[in-house]
Amino acid sequence: MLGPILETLIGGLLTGVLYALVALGFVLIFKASGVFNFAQGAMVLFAALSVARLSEKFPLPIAIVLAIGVMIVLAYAIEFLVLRRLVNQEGIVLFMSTLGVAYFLEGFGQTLWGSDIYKIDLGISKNPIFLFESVFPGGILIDPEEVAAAVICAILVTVLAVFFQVTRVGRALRAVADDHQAAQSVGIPLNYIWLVVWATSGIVAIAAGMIWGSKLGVQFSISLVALKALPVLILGGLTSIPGAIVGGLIIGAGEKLAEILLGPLLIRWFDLAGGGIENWFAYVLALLFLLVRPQGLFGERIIERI
Amino acid sequence: MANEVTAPADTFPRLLVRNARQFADRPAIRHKDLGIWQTLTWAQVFEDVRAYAVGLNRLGVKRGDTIAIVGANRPKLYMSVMAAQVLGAVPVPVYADAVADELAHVLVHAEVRFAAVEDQEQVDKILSVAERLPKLEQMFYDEKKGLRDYDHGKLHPIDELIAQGRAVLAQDASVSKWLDGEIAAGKGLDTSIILYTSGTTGPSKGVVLTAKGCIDAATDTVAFDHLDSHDEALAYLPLAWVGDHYLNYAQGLAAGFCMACPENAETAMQDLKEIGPTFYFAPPRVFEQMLTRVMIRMGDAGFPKRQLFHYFIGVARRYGETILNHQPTPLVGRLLYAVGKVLIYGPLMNVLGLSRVRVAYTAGEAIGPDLFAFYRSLGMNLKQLYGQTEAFLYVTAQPDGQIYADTVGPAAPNVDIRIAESGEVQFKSPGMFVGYFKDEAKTKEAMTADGYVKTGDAGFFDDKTGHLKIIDRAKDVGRLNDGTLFPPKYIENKLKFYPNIREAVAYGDKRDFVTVLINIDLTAVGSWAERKNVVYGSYQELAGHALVYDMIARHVEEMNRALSEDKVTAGAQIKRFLILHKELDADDGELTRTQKVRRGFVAERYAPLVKALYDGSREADISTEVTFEDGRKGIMSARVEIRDVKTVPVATALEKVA
Amino acid sequence: MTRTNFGAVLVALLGGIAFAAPAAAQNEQFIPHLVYRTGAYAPNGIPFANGVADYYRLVNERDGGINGVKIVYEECDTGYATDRGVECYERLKGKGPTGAAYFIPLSTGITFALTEKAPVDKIPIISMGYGRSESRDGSVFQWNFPLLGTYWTAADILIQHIAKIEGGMDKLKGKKIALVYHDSPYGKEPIALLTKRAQLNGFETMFLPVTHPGVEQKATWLQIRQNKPDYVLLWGWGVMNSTAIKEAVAVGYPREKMYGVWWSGAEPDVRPAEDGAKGYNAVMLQHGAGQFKLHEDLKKFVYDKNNGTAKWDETGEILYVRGAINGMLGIEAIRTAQKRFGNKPMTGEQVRWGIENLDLSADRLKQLGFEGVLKPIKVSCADHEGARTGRIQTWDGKNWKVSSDWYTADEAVVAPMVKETAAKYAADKKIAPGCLTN
Amino acid sequence: MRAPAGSTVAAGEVLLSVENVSLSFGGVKAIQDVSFDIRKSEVRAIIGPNGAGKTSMLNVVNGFYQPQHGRITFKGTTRTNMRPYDAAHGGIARTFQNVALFRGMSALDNIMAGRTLKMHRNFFWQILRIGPALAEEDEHRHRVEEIIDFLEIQAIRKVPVGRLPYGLQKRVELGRALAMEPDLLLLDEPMAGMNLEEKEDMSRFIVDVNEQYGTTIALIEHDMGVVMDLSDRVVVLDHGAKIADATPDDVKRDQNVIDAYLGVAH
Amino acid sequence: MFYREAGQFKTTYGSDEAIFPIVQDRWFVIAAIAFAVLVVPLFAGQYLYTEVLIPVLILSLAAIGLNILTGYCGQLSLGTGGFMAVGAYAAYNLALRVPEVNLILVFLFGGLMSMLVGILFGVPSLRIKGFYLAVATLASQFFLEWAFARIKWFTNYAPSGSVAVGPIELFGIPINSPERKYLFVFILVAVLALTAKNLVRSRVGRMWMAMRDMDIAAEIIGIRPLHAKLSAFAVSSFYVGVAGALWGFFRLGSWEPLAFDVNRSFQILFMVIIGGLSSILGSFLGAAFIVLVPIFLNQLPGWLGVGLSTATISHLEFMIFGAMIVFFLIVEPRGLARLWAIAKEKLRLWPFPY
Repeated sequence: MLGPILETLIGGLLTGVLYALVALGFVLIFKASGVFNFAQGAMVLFAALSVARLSEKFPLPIAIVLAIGVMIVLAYAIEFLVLRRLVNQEGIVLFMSTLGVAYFLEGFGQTLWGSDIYKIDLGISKNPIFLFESVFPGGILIDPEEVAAAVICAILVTVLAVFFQVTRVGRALRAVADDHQAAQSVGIPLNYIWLVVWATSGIVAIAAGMIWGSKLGVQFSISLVALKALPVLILGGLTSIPGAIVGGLIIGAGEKLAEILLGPLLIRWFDLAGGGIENWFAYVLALLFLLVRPQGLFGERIIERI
Repeated sequence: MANEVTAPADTFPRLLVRNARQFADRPAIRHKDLGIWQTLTWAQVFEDVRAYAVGLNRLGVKRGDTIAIVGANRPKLYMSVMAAQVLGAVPVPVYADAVADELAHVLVHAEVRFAAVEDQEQVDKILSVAERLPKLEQMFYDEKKGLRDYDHGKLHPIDELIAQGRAVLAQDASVSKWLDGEIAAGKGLDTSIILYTSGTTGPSKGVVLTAKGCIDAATDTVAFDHLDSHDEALAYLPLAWVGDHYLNYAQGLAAGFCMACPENAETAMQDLKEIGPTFYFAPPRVFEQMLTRVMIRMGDAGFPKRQLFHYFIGVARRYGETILNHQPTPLVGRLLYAVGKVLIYGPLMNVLGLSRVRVAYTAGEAIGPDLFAFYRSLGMNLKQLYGQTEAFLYVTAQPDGQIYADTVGPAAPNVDIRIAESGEVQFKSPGMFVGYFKDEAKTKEAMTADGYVKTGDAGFFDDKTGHLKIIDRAKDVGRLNDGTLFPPKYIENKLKFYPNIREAVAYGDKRDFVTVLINIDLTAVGSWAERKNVVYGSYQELAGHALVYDMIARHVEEMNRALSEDKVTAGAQIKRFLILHKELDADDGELTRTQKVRRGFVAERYAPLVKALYDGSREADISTEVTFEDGRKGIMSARVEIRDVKTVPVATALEKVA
Repeated sequence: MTRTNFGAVLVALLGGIAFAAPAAAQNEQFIPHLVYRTGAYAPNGIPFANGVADYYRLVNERDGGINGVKIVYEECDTGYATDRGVECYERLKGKGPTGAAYFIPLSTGITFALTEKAPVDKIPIISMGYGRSESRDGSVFQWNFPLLGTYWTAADILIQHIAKIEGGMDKLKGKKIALVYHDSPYGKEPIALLTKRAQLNGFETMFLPVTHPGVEQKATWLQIRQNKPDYVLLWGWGVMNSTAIKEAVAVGYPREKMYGVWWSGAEPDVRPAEDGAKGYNAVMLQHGAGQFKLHEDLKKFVYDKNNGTAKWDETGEILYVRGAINGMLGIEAIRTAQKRFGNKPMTGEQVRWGIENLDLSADRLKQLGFEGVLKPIKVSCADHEGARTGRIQTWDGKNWKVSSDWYTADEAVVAPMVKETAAKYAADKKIAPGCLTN
Repeated sequence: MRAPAGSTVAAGEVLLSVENVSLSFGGVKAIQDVSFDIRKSEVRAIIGPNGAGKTSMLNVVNGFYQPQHGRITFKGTTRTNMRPYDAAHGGIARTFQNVALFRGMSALDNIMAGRTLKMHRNFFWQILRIGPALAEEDEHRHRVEEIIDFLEIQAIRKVPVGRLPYGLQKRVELGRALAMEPDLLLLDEPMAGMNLEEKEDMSRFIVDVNEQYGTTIALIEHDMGVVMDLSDRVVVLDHGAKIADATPDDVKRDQNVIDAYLGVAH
Repeated sequence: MFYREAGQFKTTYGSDEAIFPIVQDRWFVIAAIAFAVLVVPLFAGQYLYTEVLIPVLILSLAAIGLNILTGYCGQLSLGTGGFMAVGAYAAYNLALRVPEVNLILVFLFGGLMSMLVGILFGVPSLRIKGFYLAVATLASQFFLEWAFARIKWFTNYAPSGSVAVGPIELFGIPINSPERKYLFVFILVAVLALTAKNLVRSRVGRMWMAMRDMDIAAEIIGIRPLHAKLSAFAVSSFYVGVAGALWGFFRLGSWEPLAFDVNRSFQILFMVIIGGLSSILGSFLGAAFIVLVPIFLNQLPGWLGVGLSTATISHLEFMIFGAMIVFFLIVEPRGLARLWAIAKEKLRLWPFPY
């Protein structure tokens, strides 16, 4: 039994990295602008479609560069057309506006790029690797695609961390995250910072979109992976980049293990028509966790002052 | 209004008895209190007043005593008046915003033994001059707040008196009988009330009025305007003013209509909107401010709406009055007016709280013809009356259908008017006073030998209409050094018809030419300044602004043209003017409590300015003592610019007219 | 609190506008066309929709309509969502001079919902290869026509094929067959038959639901890897199919042991997996991929006039062909009805009669250009399915290749199930079973 | 508005006593071993320089913070672990230094909300809004209107509080606290940020509340003039510790207090 | 413009606190009700009933439910679809297993079950706030969706997992025609909307709003968070549950859990926000907007005679819908109800601009 569990764990952790990648986009934006960006899923779809369709005409690296340009233009459009006009509104209003943006992007992306299935070929082998075949019967299965995703994610996080810590923009960004008004009063241009985070988050979306796209084929359903990132977010804390990573790992591993271990038990006990518990399990896991730590794993402690 | 068979309803208590019977369940007094309009029916009012009277009597109030009534329009204070009259005592209402000194003067002069007051503020005011009021025995108050720890030996909540009275009445049937006796004992010719004049000239005088006179006059005008128990009036005028006592109290009792007391001064406008009175009185100043606000608010409306508004106001100006007067009007006019009524007039009147008004009056000073026409054209039956405290208000009133902006109407019912040699208007009326309280001399002065009352106003009967026209105070009408007639009030009023001009004081008597001091209207000019991007920090700064001067100068020139068109006034054109650096204020004695200008006082106070107006200076310095809102005093200095204005040569003007 | 009704007023106004559409010409047959060209299932919905539309266009261009009655069709995008499908149905059902001829929902969920509505509105539902399996009982489901095969038929054929590979029905004993299904009524349909078959033939089953839209199958396939079923049946749609094949690749499950239903056996399902899909099988709804006789006409009358809805290269795709077949069946039903009721636009009720009496012989099919694509179909009140045969096809990395003989579902197994389930439905719904005669 | 009922403490007796209370956040000691009492019907001021722990003290009294040490006895009951709503049930009301009104509601509704505890009709009556529920609503509206009258805020009763100027917001907040008919009213800097006139008004209201309804008041205030005028006794805190507890006059002369205010190093 | 408020003064608290204190509003409402009940049936076709009126009314009810929770009590929830499912399945099972129960009780039962589940899932709100709570409520959404797909008893062991309701009748009158369904739904929704309005303007409503506006201050005036939040969850879920049952019975007839998926939750949330938070009227306006706009957009090209492909129309629909949401939020973040209120205020002040 250990073999399968280990294998599930590893598979779950690797999937978790993918969740983390999407969650990262959420966190970046929430941290810097307080916007709970529900359009992140649509952005991933849009990014993936851009890369896929552009790569039909150009070599992949050029397609990626072009797609980055597209995402920056998109970020600018969102900042200029939406966010700038909703400054100082309540969180829920901003949240709703991103839902609107999500709708728009889903329609716009499909109009612009088409609604068929498109391919992104990262050139990674799809065939599984089996490790420790001598120790466990059948070995431990590793998906090279997911390993690649994990590596990309690690690189991206490192780059982002460096970006945040070292560059001037990064510092400004952190200042904005801490206190909008204060940051503005010391002359940090808020609009510019928002543009930067939305663009950054767009680039993260490209990474996520490419990996998911290469896994699933680029099509509409990619936008739904955003839903998978939500429990990761609250588990890790809405404002924490490490939280997104760790949360992703916990959720990924937790839900897969639950499906494999708990699912069959539930089916037996309650005579269910099949398992499929991983969908809600991630949320329930996150929920239970929040009951202990309402601000998430790495979220800033909520201090009530009166 | 059928009189009681048993006893003629020639006293207010007996009118109350009648109303309690006839209109028992109809509302008598409303009061916005605790968030809603608390309503008392005539029966309830009567019941409370009886109890109150008993309570007062136990404190020693008896026939002939005077009771000061100090406070805002509150049911309990009106009931105090009624209760006093039930006992045959004489209520003496005092202006609530009178300073302690003025208050003391009235209380001393009227020899009051009792005072019914509104709240802690008035109690404090009276206590602050207590040593001057040895005769004052007891005070009754309406609002308990803050009075808990006062010495209650001489202080009683009105509620408590009513409760005591009620208890006594319940226990002792003989008291009730005695009370009926007291009501029956009242005579129509007894003094019903003493109203102190606001004192435009000198200290105020107590005008003594009889019950019968009051009631006769009120009954006449109630019939004149077809008021009945279904009408509703907002009691917001000062309690001590003859207008309130006549229009609301006397007419209310005579017609049995309901008077509604606002919650407090801050909410009066809102309360007006809520109540939507059917009978409304306001001095021209209020109508003028209302119109100014309408225009300012409309100025901020969007372009299409503004156009719509002005178009339909134009329609109303063309057809509104003829329709109101039931004169022949072209069909297209009627149709357009009907549309305008739906789109503009109806809603506008509604927002102003005037949509239910059947009869509205204005009086006190001349009303601008435009202003007057504006309200009438919107369908409001606004009329003018001319009156005096000494007449118990009405001397003339405009009957429906005979309304002219420049006259005050024919004599009110049963009023006899004549014009004296000197041009002074004199009258005899049912409500006319019996004399000034404790002032034989003044009384004599005010009456002619044959019993006519001298109004002190100059006027004449218009040839065309037969209506009375008032020009000015008889003593104020002067002559320039060249002999030209100089009616200052006439000039001032004409100037004040400009929304930007709030107050004007004209000088010219025994001088070479006419000059004016002008007060700008902060609301109107402020709004104008905002549109023109004129920056200002204070009233003073705005008043001294060159652009403001330019604008006012244009008004004055226009006014000169108008004056030049009339033979009588063509010589009285304005040559120079200045804009005062501060608003004229009753607290500084520049205005009366009824907001009339005290021209003489102003001339003294601003003597350097008046001098400069005639010595050709371009500017003049002035420093005056002012009273701030919290009562502190300070000195205000300013340098005021003086402007010359073009006048129209008389000859040319007359040619043009010809 | 009904200030609300402002909303209702608004609605009424808008609704009024909705009805102000211009009246259609009298000699037109209106056919609503429910499609999904958007959303998660668009890649599968588009070719199907194109096939149907092109067939209608072909009939109009080539024959000038059905016996002179022009076909007017209107698309309505359902996005594969039941409520939007119902909205489309309600909007389109009354259009045209005679109302909607029939509906092709292309969604089991929508079919379920319309099943409740069709008898009231008297409009037949053609659900070729989907919908309720028991709806082939025309005495209860008088308005449903799951032509050419139900899911029970599909499942039965697959079991027969597996048995054949194993060497006979008795060899199934002890085998483990997993069903990876789309977690919706569609995916759940075969469970009943597989359960019954498992009892009969002694194999073990394993049911693994995949939540809509099916991009998340990692745990499912890890379970398969750990439980090592002998065969995996795939009842997916849209992205779920390609994801399943990819995940199978990722866990190293042999594709040769995977059998899809006919909705899991089209090009968009295998193409994204590329080489990984090689060896994957699916049951055919009779027809396979590739252009055939019909395409000559399509080219001549539609595509050469630049009037086609798809790209020419795509007209040989399985779902496109299936669309064309759907179009053809509908048109032929109308034609059948016209034989009885005259050459004019048919009402839904008349079309229903036409479908129920549809009899496409081999000759007729050849005439229509479907030779070798379809076998003869004969519908009757007792049998709204009309035919229940199928073959297996295998993806060779480039193309679908037919890899088996014809199978026919075993009536001994399926018929009693249909009878029992339909009877239960009739009881629940208080329907008195019986055949309609017109 | 009535004088609070059900209180068993007579005027002049101890209503609330705080004994040896200490409170710390992490390592920061906000309150160190403070004891004092509040007598029925008095106006008790708590003063001290910034950061002296005054607000923390109020927070402890009304259950927002749980002290690590010490006892608090209110109306004869010593409480252990208590939440703010328990304090409210017990008869403690308060206002906040930074106005804590319900910004989405009108002034009237804010004050009505203060009567939540006094209203008892259940859900179903409220759904139907007939009979007893309506009578109850009317009765409490009447009470609330009396408070509005008392605080002279008639003109703004239906204005959403967010739109009101600061001074009026403070008044509404006081109204909400009064609506609870508390035995003990805690006022946290009721005059902070007000102009002279508003301060005078507020002082008048505080005195009136105390006199008219006999409400016991504990007050934090910076304006020494106000404190000296209003209060009967004063507690002085500095750096979380009590440095004086006496009448206003005595406190004024207390050297410790003078030092604390002048910032003499400890 | 139509208001003549002068003279409409209030002499009792009851009239001062009436839902429609202005006479003209009362007439308008009465006319609207009369129109909906008497006039609509004269001209409405089936499409208008089943695709416009009934859905708008039912979803309005769900939106009222969510509005109570999110708008009045400030607890953002994305689990509305799940609670609707509870209502629908509970009602289905009661009607199935105890067929003699009155239809109204069936719906109330749906609401009550949903209420119980709502209370259960409301417990975390005592600890969790804001977006954390919103995401946490998705747990209930996904769990419930899953439960109804998996637990066979709920679907009466239907092999397809889809359930269908039989003929519906009330007091022996079959509710089979769209018109009858509409009238039934209309009356039920009207009554429930009225009760909701009563609740939110009473003590309970103030308690919720206090909790929403400032929870600390709410506690200090004696409101227990437990009581306030859970009661909001309970009432909200009740409404949502009844709406779910109505949706199942009157709109769908047969359904599967997918009918109550997370998109439904978002749809209702859209209604609440576009309609206006903390406004019962807004719930109706929002529902009408969200239901009508797609229908309208879908048909618009046809009316305009623009030949667009179905796919383009669908994509455009997405884009326009998204853009409209953003547009509305920019123009008036407080929703249609706020716009309505502004319009009404303008009419009251007409001809003045303020």
